[in-house]
Amino acid sequence: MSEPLTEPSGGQAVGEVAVVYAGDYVNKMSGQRIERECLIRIERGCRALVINFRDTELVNSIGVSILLGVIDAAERRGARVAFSNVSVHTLKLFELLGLTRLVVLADSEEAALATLEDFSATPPGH
Amino acid sequence: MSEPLTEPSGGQAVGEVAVVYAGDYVNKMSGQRIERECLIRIERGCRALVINFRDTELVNSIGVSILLGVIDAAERRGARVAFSNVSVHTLKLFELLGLTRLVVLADSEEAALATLEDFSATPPGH
Amino acid sequence: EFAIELPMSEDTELVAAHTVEQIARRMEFQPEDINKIKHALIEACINASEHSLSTERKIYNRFRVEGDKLVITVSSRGLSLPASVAENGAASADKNGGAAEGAKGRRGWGLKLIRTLMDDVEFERVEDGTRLRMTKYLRK
Amino acid sequence: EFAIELPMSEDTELVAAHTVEQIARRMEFQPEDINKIKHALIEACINASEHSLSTERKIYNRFRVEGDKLVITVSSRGLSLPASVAENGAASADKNGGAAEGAKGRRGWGLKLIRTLMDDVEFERVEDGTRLRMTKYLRK
Ligand SMILES: Nc1ncnc2c1ncn2[C@@H]1O[C@H](COP(=O)(O)OP(=O)(O)O)[C@@H](O)[C@H]1O
Ligand SMILES: Nc1ncnc2c1ncn2[C@@H]1O[C@H](COP(=O)(O)OP(=O)(O)O)[C@@H](O)[C@H]1O
Repeated sequence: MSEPLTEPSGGQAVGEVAVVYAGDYVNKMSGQRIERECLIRIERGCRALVINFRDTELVNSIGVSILLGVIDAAERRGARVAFSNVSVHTLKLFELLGLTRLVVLADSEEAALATLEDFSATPPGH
Repeated sequence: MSEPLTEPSGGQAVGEVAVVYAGDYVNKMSGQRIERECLIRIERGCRALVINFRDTELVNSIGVSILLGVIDAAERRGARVAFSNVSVHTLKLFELLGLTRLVVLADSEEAALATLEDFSATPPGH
Repeated sequence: EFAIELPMSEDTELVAAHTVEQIARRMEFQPEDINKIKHALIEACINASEHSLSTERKIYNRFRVEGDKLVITVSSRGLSLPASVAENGAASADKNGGAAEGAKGRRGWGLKLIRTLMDDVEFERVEDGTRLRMTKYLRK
Repeated sequence: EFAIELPMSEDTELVAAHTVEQIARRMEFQPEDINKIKHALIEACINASEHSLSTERKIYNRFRVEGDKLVITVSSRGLSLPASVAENGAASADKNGGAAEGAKGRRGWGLKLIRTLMDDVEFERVEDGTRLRMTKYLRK
């Protein structure tokens, strides 16, 4: 299974939006990799995260529970999460398990970034 | 397995070049379909045939023996055969089993057509 | 009828998923339904790994093509436990193999998902272990 | 170790090919070698269907990951015949299931191909039938 890649790599300034790529199969192992990537970004002060599912064929139920943990952690730190490029099958799964109510959904990474950048530009507490 | 498609469909004038598409898996059944398509074209007076392997993932040994039958039949009627868009794996197989010496190989259907049209323009016996 | 036997370890459920994908394609299931079947099988294999208390750590899948339906059984050998004991088994399995930190208490979706993805689902405790039987009908 | 059981009928060898593809991917074989393994397995399954005289019409494949190699066995139950009788068996099998019209006498490539595609190949006549064992080494 491919490693999720983060772009841009390297340090993130406060207020920036990070993009994390989910692999082809989001299970426990690759889910935890996504979780780590996201938590690092949030620790570094990212105000918003895009998880891009362009390569994802399947997310299993353990993967979903890990994604919920990421959304939780982001919420607690005041960061927002968007999902982009979600396939039809995975979108139905996320709807069924209540994830779609908790994240911004966007067809493309660009659309997700545009939405989140508005949010990330607003200083905390406003 | 998908049906091989012939283009242009419908009748073929004498001297024309026909294109037959191989399916994703060339085994006994789909090989026989290709064979039928090719024999019909040759009966109708085609002087040259292109078999396009763009969709082909695998040709098994029964498929190869059927393709050899097609090449034989074409030869007996003075028609020439070209293979286009052959994958690296299948090309090695065709080399190993001696098919590449018997056909025109072309990277694309266009290149195959260009080569064969020269041939097909020459009247028989010249 | 096709059958496949998998070791219980990281990602082996994907092997089963690719096997059933090809069987479902031969039957000419719609791509959407092929996804559902693959996903249900993955959840069933994960459940077998996490909950079956199998000592040989093997999963047995059978795929039977019956006219317009595909019947899949997922079994593993191991103690067949009464539901209450099985709950403990599940709880302790979660400690090693369960959900990620921060997502505790969010499991319990496996069977629910399988029921949504497939047409008929029966979960049986058989003599030498547990067996899940699930069926998908071919929609034309 | 993984195992798969297939009925002998049109195209079932593709199911086995997709199963081994996924196993070989997990082992991180190169795409080129994955193609070779799939193709060798397809030829081995076709041979089992055509030549094994199995009455139950089933093929048993085992895939064993041993360090840096993948060992595949393809077996079928059926009479284990001396070579001379087996030749007749092959000839009569060809009448129903063999090569296409116009390509007679062009068979006999199955084992040759398997030997080219795999690293080690052993064809054994075992007590309850025949077994082909083939090995591919992981190239880094
Ligand atoms: N293959 C199985 N063998 C034994 N028990 C099982 C099996 N599958 C499910 N169960 C039981 O059913 C319960 C519910 O399963 P499920 O809905 O998949 O939730 P989860 O796996 O997240 O606990 C499990 O906690 C377990 O007790
Ligand atoms: N699985 C098998 N069971 C019994 N005999 C076999 C098997 N595979 C191959 N053989 C024997 O080996 C011969 C050569 O096989 P092969 O090279 O694949 O050629 P072909 O299948 O085209 O005849 C066959 O004709 C048959 O007699």
